Amino acid sequence: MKKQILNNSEYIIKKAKVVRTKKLTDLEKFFEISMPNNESLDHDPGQFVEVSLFGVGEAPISIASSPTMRNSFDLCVRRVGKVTSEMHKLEQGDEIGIRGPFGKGFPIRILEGNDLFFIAGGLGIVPLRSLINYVIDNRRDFGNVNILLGCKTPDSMLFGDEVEIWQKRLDVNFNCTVDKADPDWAGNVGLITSLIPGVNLDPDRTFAIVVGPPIMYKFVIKELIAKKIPERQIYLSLERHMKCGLGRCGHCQIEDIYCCQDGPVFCYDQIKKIRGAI
Amino acid sequence: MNKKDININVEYLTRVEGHGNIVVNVEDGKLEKCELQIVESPRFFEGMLVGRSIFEAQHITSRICGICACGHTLASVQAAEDAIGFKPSIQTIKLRKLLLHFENLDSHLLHIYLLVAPDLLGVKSFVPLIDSHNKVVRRALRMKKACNDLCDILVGRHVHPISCIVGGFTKLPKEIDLDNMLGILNGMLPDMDATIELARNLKFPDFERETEYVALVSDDKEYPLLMGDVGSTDGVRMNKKDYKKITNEFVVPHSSAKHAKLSRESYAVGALARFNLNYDKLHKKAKEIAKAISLKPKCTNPYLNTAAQLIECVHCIEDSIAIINDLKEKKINQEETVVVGLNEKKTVKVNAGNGVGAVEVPRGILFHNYEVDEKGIIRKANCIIPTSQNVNNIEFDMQKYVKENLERSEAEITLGLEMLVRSYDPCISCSAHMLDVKFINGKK
Amino acid sequence: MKRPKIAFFDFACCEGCQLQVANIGEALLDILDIADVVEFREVMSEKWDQSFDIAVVEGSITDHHAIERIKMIRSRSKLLIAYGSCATIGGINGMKNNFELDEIRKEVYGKDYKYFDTIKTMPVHHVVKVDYFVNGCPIYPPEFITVLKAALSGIPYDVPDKSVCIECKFNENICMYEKGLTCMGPITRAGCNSWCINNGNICYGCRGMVSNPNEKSAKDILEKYKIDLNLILNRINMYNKCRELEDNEQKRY
Amino acid sequence: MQIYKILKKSNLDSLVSILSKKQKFMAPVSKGLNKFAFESVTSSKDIALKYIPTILAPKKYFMPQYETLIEYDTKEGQNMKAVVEYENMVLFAVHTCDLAGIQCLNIVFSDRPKDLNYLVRKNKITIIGLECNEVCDEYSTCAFMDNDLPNGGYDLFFTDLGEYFIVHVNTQMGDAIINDTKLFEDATVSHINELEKLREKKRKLFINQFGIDRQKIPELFDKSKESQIWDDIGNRCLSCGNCTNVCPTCYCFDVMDVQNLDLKTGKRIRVWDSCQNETFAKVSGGESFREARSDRKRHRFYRKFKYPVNRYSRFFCTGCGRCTRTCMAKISLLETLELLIKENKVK
Ligand SMILES: Cc1cc2nc3c(=O)[nH]c(=O)nc-3n(C[C@H](O)[C@H](O)[C@H](O)COP(=O)(O)OP(=O)(O)OC[C@H]3O[C@@H](n4cnc5c(N)ncnc54)[C@H](O)[C@@H]3O)c2cc1C
Ligand code: SF4
Ligand code: SF4
Ligand code: SF4
Repeated sequence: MKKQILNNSEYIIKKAKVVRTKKLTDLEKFFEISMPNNESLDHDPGQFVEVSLFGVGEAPISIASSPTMRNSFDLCVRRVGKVTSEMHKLEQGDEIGIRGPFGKGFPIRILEGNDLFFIAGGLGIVPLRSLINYVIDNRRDFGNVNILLGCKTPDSMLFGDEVEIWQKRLDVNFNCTVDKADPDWAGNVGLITSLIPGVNLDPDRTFAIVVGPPIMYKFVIKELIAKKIPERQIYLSLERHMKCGLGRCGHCQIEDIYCCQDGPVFCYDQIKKIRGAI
Repeated sequence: MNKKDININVEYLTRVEGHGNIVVNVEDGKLEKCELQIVESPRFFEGMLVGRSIFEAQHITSRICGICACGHTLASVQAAEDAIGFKPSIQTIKLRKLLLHFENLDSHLLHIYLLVAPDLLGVKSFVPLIDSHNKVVRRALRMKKACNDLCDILVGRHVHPISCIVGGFTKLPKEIDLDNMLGILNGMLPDMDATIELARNLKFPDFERETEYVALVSDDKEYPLLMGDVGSTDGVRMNKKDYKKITNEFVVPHSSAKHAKLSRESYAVGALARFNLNYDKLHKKAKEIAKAISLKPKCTNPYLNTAAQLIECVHCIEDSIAIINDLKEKKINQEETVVVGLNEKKTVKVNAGNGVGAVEVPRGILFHNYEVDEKGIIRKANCIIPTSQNVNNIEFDMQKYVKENLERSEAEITLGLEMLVRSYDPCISCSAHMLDVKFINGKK
Repeated sequence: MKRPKIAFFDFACCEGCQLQVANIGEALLDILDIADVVEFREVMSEKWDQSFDIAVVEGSITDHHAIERIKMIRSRSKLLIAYGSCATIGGINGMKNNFELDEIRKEVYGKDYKYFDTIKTMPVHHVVKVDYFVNGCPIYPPEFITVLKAALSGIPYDVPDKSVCIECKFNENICMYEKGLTCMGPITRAGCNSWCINNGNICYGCRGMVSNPNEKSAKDILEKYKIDLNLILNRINMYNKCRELEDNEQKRY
Repeated sequence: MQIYKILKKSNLDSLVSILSKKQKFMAPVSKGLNKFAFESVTSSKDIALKYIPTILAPKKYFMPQYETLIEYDTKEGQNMKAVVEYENMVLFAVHTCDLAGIQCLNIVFSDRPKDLNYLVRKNKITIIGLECNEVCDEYSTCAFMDNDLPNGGYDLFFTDLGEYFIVHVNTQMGDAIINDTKLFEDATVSHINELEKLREKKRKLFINQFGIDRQKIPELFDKSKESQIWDDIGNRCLSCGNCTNVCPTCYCFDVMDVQNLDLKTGKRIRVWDSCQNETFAKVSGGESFREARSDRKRHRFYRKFKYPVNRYSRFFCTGCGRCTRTCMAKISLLETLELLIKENKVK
């Protein structure tokens, strides 16, 4: 067997550094990452990177920070398996591999000038944080902003301090709910879908942006359509098993689309007929 | 005589395959109790076989013991073929002999290096040897690996061989496989020389006990391992079918292994027994080694079983080379590859019957016996393992050893007994499982 | 980094898996380079009475004494690896559960059968928590090394949940069904590199069943071969008998 | 201009021996029971010139079962180099269906972003095709898929005409073999006429069993998403993955790291994976997006007859029949298509 070095292989990783970490909950940990020479990652909100740790593997992780943050970017990782567990051991100064960014993010040019309605369930807040912070950083380019947040319990809520800031802003309408409250919780209890009817919006100029666990979509979309938001104004991000991020390994395929390249952000209009998408 | 009390209680005797305890109790200088307790949890193989296809017998009984898996396989296949009335081909028999050599070689080397050598070099295990005798450890692992590779080529793997089944082999070695095996065997020769050198310098304890030795015997010139009648140094000779008259098994409460006796209170099987009965038929190089370390039949020092194993190693290597050269010359007939499975296609004709397999595996003669019906379903199964035949003999050795060494310290006696038991290379996994020396408190 | 301490233990089994570890040969010394083996009864006399980082356990639990022993081992060890079919799925020992216990004891030991304590065969995880599983009868050494490495680096290992056929095809074997034989490959977990079929034999299912086998279809296919259904059920049960305990009496840890 | 040459059968062995000295020479060999496999040979007597599709398709040389992508060393950080392991080889006697299979893979791996591992390896492989003079067996649907006649994708193409092979020279690599070995002669008109005659005869032998035109397939599949047939074959399927492994155009894979004993170095490899495995589309939250066997079976068929048509304008079934031959549950591609056609009354 002969061997040749490939300098342009798509599998080559870039060596990145962990700048800062923070434990968010028992399961989730936050990372700030910088690329070599503090190069900008140049991503769109909604895109993801493949995080690599040699000897363990790779995992696709959404970029949690706004592209307006130039010298570094954020990740938020839930510990579920090999790579994610190993990532949780990382501390400031450690090296990790990054490939990407991959995929299609949220269509900022289309969203500009319109009202936005963000709906995030659980870990869905991670990719949405990127867009929300972008919108807040460029607040004048967008119309009304509504944010609905749902999580299992109050202590599983991510980015609590930031959420508090969004909550306090006058130019953002914020509401959140938990499936199960604890004694300190004063807010809503119940499914996120129960909050949608109460939101005040102009369906014609509102774009809904939904990210959450797979089972959430069906119910949320039903409510949005009940609010007369046109299907082509609903965007969502799908999670699928992924290995290569290059549209080849087949794991993320839904009918003839590859979630890693054609997505993960899709317009509802585009995928509603696709079997197995929602 | 010294009127002391001795309580030895070695739980989980180490460096033997399986679990056993040694229990010695001397009160006022009188030996009250001296037992080798086999406390392995029983695994009920004979029971589990009933109602199963005879074509599964080998696969299951191989799992009696991972150390003698090839030996069990060969005994099982022989018994099964005997029971259903199938005659293996000459090529098959040659390949089985080869497999048996690999098995004996592998097991003997493991025993000599990893299990006995530490005692003789005065350390607890091979681990400290990694530093003190690194070359020896590396050589041991290398030789062990070589045996493994041989089995990998011949039967897929050493632990639970894959291709050796009732009817023949499911995969036959190709020309290149034969060459590779030859290469490995020839490559082992220098290491074998070094092993003999090492053994020459080891000191075995002086101890003798006259007993009866039992092994396969035959009338031809071949050192009988795979086939033959059963013979003993007390002049017994019987067909293997009469194995029950040889083993006369009985159960004792302190052991999950059954005990055995023949012409006297106990008998011994294993390398030393074979050496004592069939010395003349060893390969001439093996005989030279025997002379060099002055081992002669009939030797009655059980500690020297290890030396007999060493001599057999030489025999196995040399005879394996001869068998392979013969196979190369005659060319392997690949048409003989068998496809059997559960005999779905009835490729092997099955008659009802009762069959016995008797094979000289590393620790001595191993009997398998199956009774099958006309559909090839096992109705009754019995396996008599070398170690169970030896346990009784070991206990008599132990008693004599303790009586002769009463003046020594408990620690010295314990070590002497442990070494004695280990020299038999007892495979307790086989006999049930477990070995532990317990010197029970005598003042109960 | 502190060198992790590893200890090997065995319960009812043939000890073949220990031997497989010994068989790794000189590469074994590489492992000893990064970890301390503190107990390994088959080849070592040393005993270690303190706690250790990794306990590697072989064999099934078949008597009361074993239950106590395995609990003790678990309490002393940070991680526990069950290796070999006997430990991970009950394996061959599970066939015993086909019989009434007294009946089988009498069969083997005659009238003195009561001396021999026995209970239904259980894999280790029926009694204590197991962190890593290495299936196989015997274990496939490369997989054992992979798991050991995972344990040493503290990352999880998932036993492959696909069929032996996958690897069998990688090796371009002629399928046993095409030879007219029944094979356990389709419902057995991969990871052994289709060892048996590579050597001309059928798969006996030693690595346990995939998590969601299409048992009905598998039985349909096996039945087509016109052999006694009992023999086929026996074949499926050869290694997998203990699965029944999971649905009935016992819960997995 | 078409270039044809002649190779006398008596010269085949010289060809094999010359070429196999310079590089690996892979050809179909018999494994018994009418089973074949591409293996390395050094003499023409080991080659099975008359063979039905090998157990594994030649894709195993283009994207091996296990393939190193990266070698890493984490002693000081995440150091690595991307590599491709390859072998110079001649692949001999590739049937037209397998040539089509290789063409499909070429399209997939040349699509952006290009897969260099595949492309480098592919460039080291010289392909010599071999015409099928007869239909392999009842499982072949190559005529329906339009793969019974050569359609490019080779360097040389052999057609067995009794005493000699007529050889179509398609590329410079092919030309080089002709020039280097000096075993080939020029073809005359009569040789070419013989070839025409054979092809004429083949037209009668290689028939479309389905009675519909291939171009109707996408329409057929559009209508069949919710067909009961998927449930029926799903109930029988064992999810063993045999069908995807033997398929010449299945290319799904898994990526994983294999560590060396030192726990510091190792390699990242890619391994064939199968959409028939239950865990293939499972995500960490626990959802499996094709949990039902029927969904997985449907996915496999659509990945042959519908999705690639949308994406690459090409069917990814070559008609080789391997999936049907290998399936122990006797799930047949031919039967399934027939049932779909019947159910939808497509004409
Ligand atoms: C576009 C995208 C964005 C994501 N963003 C985030 C994020 O921001 N934060 C976060 O914590 N997680 C995110 N995930 C999920 C994350 O990729 C998986 O949790 C991770 O790959 C699991 O890897 P592992 O090695 O830890 O788990 P493994 O040990 O490999 O497996 C554990 C479980 O995870 C499943 N799984 C394995 N690989 C994947 C995969 N590539 N995608 C999904 N499930 C997988 C397995 O089937 C198994 O059930 C994202 C996934 C996708 C596809
Ligand atoms: S031989 Fe067994 S493991 Fe191999 S493909 Fe056939 S059924 Fe599967
Ligand atoms: S092929 Fe089957 S029986 Fe053989 S090792 Fe693999 S899983 Fe076990
Ligand atoms: S080969 Fe047959 S049984 Fe196996 S996955 Fe494919 S369709 Fe299912």
